[in-house]
Amino acid sequence: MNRRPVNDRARTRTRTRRRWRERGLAFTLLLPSLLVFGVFVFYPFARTFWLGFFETDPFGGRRTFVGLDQYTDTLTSSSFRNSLWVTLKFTLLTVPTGLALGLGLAILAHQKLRGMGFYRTVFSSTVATSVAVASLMFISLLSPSVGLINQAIRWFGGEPIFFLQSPGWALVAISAVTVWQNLGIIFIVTSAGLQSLPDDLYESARLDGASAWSRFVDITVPLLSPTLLFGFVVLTITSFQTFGQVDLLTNGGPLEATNLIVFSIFETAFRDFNPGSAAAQAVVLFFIVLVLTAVQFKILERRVFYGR
Amino acid sequence: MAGVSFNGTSKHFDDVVALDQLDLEIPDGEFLVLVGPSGCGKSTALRIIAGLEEATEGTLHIGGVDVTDVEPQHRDLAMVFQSYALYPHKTVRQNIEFPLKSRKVPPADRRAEAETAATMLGLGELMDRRPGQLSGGQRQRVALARALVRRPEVFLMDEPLSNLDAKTRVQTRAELSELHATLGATFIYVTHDQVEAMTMGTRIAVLDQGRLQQVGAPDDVYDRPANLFVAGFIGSPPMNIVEAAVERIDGGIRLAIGTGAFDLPESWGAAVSATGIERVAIGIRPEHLRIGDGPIDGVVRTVESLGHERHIVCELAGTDHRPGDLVPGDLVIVRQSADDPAPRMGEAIHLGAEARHLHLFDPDSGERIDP
Amino acid sequence: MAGVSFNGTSKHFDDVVALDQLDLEIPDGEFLVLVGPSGCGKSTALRIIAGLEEATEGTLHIGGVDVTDVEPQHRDLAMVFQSYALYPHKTVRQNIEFPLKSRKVPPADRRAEAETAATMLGLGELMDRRPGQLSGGQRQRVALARALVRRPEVFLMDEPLSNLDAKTRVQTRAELSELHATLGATFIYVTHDQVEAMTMGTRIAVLDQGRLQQVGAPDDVYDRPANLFVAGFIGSPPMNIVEAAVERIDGGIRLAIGTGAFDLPESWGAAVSATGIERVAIGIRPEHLRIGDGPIDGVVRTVESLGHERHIVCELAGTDHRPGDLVPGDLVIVRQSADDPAPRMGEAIHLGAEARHLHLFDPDSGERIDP
Amino acid sequence: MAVETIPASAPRAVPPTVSPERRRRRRRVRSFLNYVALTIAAVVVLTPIYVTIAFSLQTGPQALQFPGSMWPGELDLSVFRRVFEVSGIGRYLFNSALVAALITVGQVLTSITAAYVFAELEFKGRNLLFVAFLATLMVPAEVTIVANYDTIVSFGWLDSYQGLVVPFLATAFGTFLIRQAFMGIPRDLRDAAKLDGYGHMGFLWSVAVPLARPAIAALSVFSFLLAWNQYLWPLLITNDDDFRTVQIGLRTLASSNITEFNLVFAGTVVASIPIFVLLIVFQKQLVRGLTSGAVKG
Amino acid sequence: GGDDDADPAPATTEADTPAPDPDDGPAPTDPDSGDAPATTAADAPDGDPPSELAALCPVDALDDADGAVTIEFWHSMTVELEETLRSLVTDYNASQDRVQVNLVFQGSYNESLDKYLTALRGGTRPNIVQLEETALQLGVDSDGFVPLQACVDASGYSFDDYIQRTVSAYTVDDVLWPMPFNTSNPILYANRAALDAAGVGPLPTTLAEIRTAAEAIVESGVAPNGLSLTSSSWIIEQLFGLADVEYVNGANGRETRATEVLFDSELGLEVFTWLHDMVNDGLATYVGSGDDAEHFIALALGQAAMTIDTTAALRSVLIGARDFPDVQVEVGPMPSIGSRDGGVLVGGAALWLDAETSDEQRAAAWDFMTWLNEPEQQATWHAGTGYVPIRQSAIELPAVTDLWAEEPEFRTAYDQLVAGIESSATAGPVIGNHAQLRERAMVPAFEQMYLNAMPPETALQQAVAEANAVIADYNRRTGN
Ligand SMILES: Nc1ncnc2c1ncn2[C@@H]1O[C@H](COP(=O)(O)OP(=O)(O)OP(=O)(O)O)[C@@H](O)[C@H]1O
Ligand SMILES: Nc1ncnc2c1ncn2[C@@H]1O[C@H](COP(=O)(O)OP(=O)(O)OP(=O)(O)O)[C@@H](O)[C@H]1O
Ligand SMILES: [Mg+2]
Ligand SMILES: [Mg+2]
Repeated sequence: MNRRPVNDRARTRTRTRRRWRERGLAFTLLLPSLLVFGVFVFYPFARTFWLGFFETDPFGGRRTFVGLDQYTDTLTSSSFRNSLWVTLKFTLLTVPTGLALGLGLAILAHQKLRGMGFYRTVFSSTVATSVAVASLMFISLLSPSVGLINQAIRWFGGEPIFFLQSPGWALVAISAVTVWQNLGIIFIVTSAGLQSLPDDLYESARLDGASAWSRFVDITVPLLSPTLLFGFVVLTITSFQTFGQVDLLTNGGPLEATNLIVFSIFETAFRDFNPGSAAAQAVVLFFIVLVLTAVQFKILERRVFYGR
Repeated sequence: MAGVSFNGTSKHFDDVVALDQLDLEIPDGEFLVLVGPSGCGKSTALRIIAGLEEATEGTLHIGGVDVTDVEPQHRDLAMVFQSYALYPHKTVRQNIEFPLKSRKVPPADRRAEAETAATMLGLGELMDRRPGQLSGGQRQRVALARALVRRPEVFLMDEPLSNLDAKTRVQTRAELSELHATLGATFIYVTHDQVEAMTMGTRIAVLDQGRLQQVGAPDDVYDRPANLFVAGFIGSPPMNIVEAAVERIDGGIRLAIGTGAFDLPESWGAAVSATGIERVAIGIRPEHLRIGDGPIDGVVRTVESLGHERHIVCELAGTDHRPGDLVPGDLVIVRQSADDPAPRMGEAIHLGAEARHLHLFDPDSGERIDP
Repeated sequence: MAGVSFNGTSKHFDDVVALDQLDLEIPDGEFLVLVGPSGCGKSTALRIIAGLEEATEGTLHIGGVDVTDVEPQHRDLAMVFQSYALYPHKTVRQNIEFPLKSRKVPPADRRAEAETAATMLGLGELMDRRPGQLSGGQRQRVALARALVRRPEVFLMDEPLSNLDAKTRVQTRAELSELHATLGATFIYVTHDQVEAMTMGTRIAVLDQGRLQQVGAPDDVYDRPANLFVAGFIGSPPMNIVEAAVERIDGGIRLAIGTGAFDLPESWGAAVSATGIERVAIGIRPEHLRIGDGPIDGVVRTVESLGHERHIVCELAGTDHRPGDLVPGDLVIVRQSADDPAPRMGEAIHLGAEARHLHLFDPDSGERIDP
Repeated sequence: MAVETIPASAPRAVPPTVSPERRRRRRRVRSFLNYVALTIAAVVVLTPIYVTIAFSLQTGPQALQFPGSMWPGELDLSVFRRVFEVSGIGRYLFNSALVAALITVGQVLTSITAAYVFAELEFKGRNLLFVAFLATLMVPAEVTIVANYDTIVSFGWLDSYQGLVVPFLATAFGTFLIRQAFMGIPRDLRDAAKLDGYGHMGFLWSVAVPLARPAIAALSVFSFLLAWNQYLWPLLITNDDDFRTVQIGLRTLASSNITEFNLVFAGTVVASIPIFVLLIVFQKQLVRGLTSGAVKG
Repeated sequence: GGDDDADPAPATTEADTPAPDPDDGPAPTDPDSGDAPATTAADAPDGDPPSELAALCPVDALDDADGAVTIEFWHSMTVELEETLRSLVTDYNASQDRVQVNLVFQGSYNESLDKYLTALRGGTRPNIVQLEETALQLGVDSDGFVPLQACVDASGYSFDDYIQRTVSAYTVDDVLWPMPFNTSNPILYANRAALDAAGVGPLPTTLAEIRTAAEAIVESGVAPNGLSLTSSSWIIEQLFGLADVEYVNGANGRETRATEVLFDSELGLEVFTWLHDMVNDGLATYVGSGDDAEHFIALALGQAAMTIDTTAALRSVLIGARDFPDVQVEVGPMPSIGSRDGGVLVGGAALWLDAETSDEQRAAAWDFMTWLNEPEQQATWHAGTGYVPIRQSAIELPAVTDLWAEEPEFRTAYDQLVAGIESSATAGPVIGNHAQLRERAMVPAFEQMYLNAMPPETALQQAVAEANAVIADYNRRTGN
């Protein structure tokens, strides 16, 4: 049919041409993504570094080169260190809790019982809530006046608890909103992970006499560890990016108790109009996330089992 | 002490009847092979013994005790899964020790037991590898070792060799037989492999669509299949089955096949007459068909030489065309020794068989008719 | 017109030499079977013909034309994959029409072509199903139909039957042979199944580690394996290989095995002497070993009855223990007809074979020694 | 092997047979306990949603009269109508839907093409590019937000759909997800398509994409959810009511109606209904897309 | 008309007497735009005569416009305030066909300001933006606005009928920057029913009296707290105004740029101590920022009996209270520390005219603003919200007289505004980043006292230090 004889000597040429054609295709297909990433990730990332070297007036007009001053100021300022510390606490409050609760729900729903579809839908329902929605929903529980919890407390004759106005509670409250909002997606992801675990291992373990707890510890956790690691890393990264809850519920207060790092960056850039300082904070944040993720991988990777 | 018996045991999955009123007694120490086509309920039967599936009806006894409601962890048996079900994140040693761990055996003893079992199966150097780093045959042995270390009285194996290549398979087959001889435990072994079925068990149980078709020593099942299903299922190439009209002649009956016919001695006459049927299904194993003189006419379609033997596929003269087939007419396969002279393709031949090698079946019920 | 020839073709994957200087001429219209153990390069060879893999060295000609650098879509051939590679989201009809679509055949013609191919393979009623709803055998036919509809001059098939159950396999084997006869195209067929290798091809090519070991008619390869590898690979159960010391006696040579020995006629003497070796590997096919009188002593370990025949595994007296095995000593397998009297397990026996059935090999190079 | 070291294990050591009734009762108790646990968990998860809905249906002091406030007042749905009148939430919903849909379509397309490159095409520098893609996951959007704001300003894209959509048209996560799906397609299919006469594009659209449907569906749902839920970016780049998305609309609603809780809660309910519907419809695809190996590295 | 492109940078206009500012750093390096002026308005030489200003606001441009001129108006009014404003705007749009005003809600004053400043960096800007009184210096420094003095000069507009203090509060160096509009000051809100039950007679007028009343309330068990308290530092600034004491230096920032706060004093400590003790003695409950109206809800729910907040909330509070039969709203003047030598500050917000507007839009905006401040509109505005009517003649209108007769609560704020003297202290502090000073320095100090019982001395020192740092940072960054 379409047989095309090829001269022996033309072989290398043919191959080179083919390779170039592939490369051209690859480039064309990647172009849209590369453009978007280039313009909205790589370029601004570099520019953020650069901005960190300048101090500006609140109106974006005047710029002064200050070298590393803003970086050192950022690193040494007590407010920034507080943000870091708050963010760290927030991460500790949300990530393990979220994972444990999500996994718990997934295990609870991983049974062959009638009506399980309903429970699965319920447990995954919080993915349908956005940060704004979740935050406002929690107002219905936490507000000192309308909040159902405080209504109940008052009804029983107690003093209302100012969840969002007291430094002791505010971060916990923000964390509760976050855990609740994340629950759905963690549930979905861990459920998917559970479903992909082979049944025969559990059956074999039962024959081997393993208790339910031993089956969980010896089989579920190790086999689910890639999913859990994935969840751990992703949740950690997102916890370092939390903004909406704070913006809507506490505005970083009281006493900076909920001044998460991203909120601090945002405030610095768009409320104090100090983009240089914000950029410096952002760069520091980036390196922290980078190091943290690397460390998590290093530490956890050893405990993760990646299949055959 | 640890015989297993099914008593009217059934298992339904919604509409599907996976096991249908199974009655089967497996004495202590027997090596029973369960065979049958895919989906016939072999795995289900095994899983009911293990307690992984609950019977819908009937009971199950192990060692004379009704264990229908006993949890799997409390039945004293070990199972080797088709997939081996090795814990992929544990080393070979941890895999083998796992059943002992849940029984709270002290670590030192556990280790010793695992070593012994591993040595016995030649796993000595592999103890610290993960299953992912083992070949199929090695995995199979780890699964065996894990079962062994428990010293259960009943071993269940669900197609444990199906993932192995031909050579490892031959070897492992032999090892399993040795093991059975050594341990004296009851083995219940599921397979759909002909050779395994014939060579490994003290008895074979043949299942089809959840029903027990026949149970007996391998040779008995091969030589006297209880019905058409067993006849067609056991043996490779399978038994040739040809339908024939029954004509009564004096001193016996005559079975007409295509343009030819077999005359059968008197003894059969009574048996066939008793059933009162007009047509009969004749079964003849390929090795019992002779080319040369004989009452049946045919044409050689293909000659397949396997080196030590030859399979000759013949089309019978005067039989029906089956739509969809590339080849018209009823086909029969003749097994020939490589030493015999080979016919040519397209050659017209005559086929015969000794009467004692014929199997007769009722074509409707499928039941065997014995003289 | 569409013969295929490899000319010093090699394929390297980094360090792995998948194909090593292959020279092989496949004439137009031949049914060549490629066999060899897993990883020997069978698929690689096929994929090089298809153009899916680029040869590292050497060239490939199809129909006398060098196609080494022609893209797969421009070579006129069709391939049936081991996995069938049916598009799971397309119906049977769409699968069959798919290759025509890319060739811009008008829809009406496409449909007609697909119908023809489907009818030929008995797929008429299945045209609107998806592959997931088909049995293995039916899928195989769809894959064939998809290949057929292109009417190529070369068909490549990579273990197409390996996923089928025993019965469907026997049937499809016959259909493929018919197809080859009908179309007259060149078929190149990869398998690692003994029976397929022996029965389907006009010639067999045996590969090992990327090297061609032997090519020839199936019976030739079976009867005169060119080296130890081919001897051990072709035949099931495999040829028994036993090492023996060479002693020169007058009028021939004597080969000592364990406590016994074979005396060989003069004709062998010269051949063995010419190689100057002290030890020789003797190959004897299981069907050529006789139990009864003979020079070799052994003990029966297991007797496996397959119904029509029996395999008797014997341990040779005076041979070595191999660590890791459950059973000590050199083992040989004897193939017996079911009609012969069966020995008991543990019985001491004598084994013998006719000299014309012995194969001798140089144990170091593995090469055959012919008288 | 020392048999003696193995503790009692034979079936005879097992609790003697339980009667079928006892066993059935035990099983019923166990599944009852399971349902109790499931139901408690469900109640806890649903509480914020429930209370929000209940409050949206109550007015003024009614919402403060515990325990009556736990139950919705009269089923007076007029508050939902008011939400639409007061806050232009209809427009916000439309904007969110449009923006999320555009982002979803864009992300799916760019992910498919990029994933194909990383799964099927070989060229020098591919791994480097892939690492660069993955690196974008490591850069929190907030880090670049100042610079991105300036970029959007210089493009004149404030208060525009482009500004809301374009920066999110590529996603490393999606590329990764779809790449996994593509890599799961048997090589044989790729080869078969080649022999059947198809080049890369033919294979991509007529074989790879249909086969990667579960992953694509999962990505679509994810993209849509994330886009719908975006907060910081739209907050920053929209000042004009015509381009506000529903999340920002909610924020505005909440801050401009500080005392009308029922209105705010009704807005919250309205804003989440579309996504709830989407979730219920696509839940299976989401899980299926994820089980097809996307999550496990 | 003609030129659609109005001069965006009224660099000629300027606000401050040139503060002798020695630390004007080295020549700034500008990475991106070399053309930005190295000096800001505040540094420019003084003294452009008003006549030149008038050119910036061609008030007759509307006559040449073809069709209606549309202007966008960013506001921060919520609930009843927004409703009233909306209906006013609707009336205005209906009353004539030359100008069409579009109202856009942009969140709180701070958010609105943030958005506006963000938009200065590029982006769509409104024509009119409603900014809190604290934004005065920032508005001047930003180069973003046309001083309304220009329109006044161009049209010869007279402020005679205005309450003078509302105008002078927004005037810096004789230049009026934004148009005064919604003017407020804080008043004391109380639940008369609770006070009666606790045996408290007339409303307290000093901090000390509040404390006494609170003690009576708590002791009698009428409510768990006497006062509900927010973190608003506006109220603290008002206390200084009432006492006629300046809050920052430079004559409250009105003569020279402020460089430090002045509340590091006996008076400051007295205020801090009072606040600290009220909360820590269990007499007041701290409810947070107050943005969520929790301080009022605390009154409604009987958690407290008094609170202090803007008169602008009056209408909403009266409406909301109808739902609570146990609550009888009574209001009184803003309590003082002791003396009432000064007066309450002019609070609320004013309307700024964006500089990136066309001539027609400037004229339209001016037309709208003057309409909005006409006595009739001010009366409506007052009655609908509680804001003080800033036109003297407005209080003669029946709309106001009837209202005052029926709901005398509404005159409280007016009375205390007009009672105040005119001084730099009562004109209110002018601080560059006033909002930030409140957020960064004051709120944390209050919260430290309320939530962590920090001693008032320490809290005060912390507030002072932080406030001075905030001011210094602003001055450095703006080159002052
Ligand atoms: N969990 C289940 N739910 C529904 N049907 C089932 C289930 N398990 C098995 N079946 C059905 O029960 C029948 C018997 O299944 P079983 O697994 O016992 O077959 P098998 O003989 O082991 O087959 P194979 O050789 O393919 O493993 C089949 O029809 C199967 O589809
Ligand atoms: N893409 C590849 N990259 C690296 N090595 C490869 C690749 N494909 C094949 N090989 C190696 O080349 C050798 C030959 O492989 P090939 O697939 O041809 O074997 P085969 O004979 O078809 O085996 P099987 O019977 O298992 O299919 C093997 O060692 C294999 O591991
Ligand atoms: Mg099975
Ligand atoms: Mg292969």
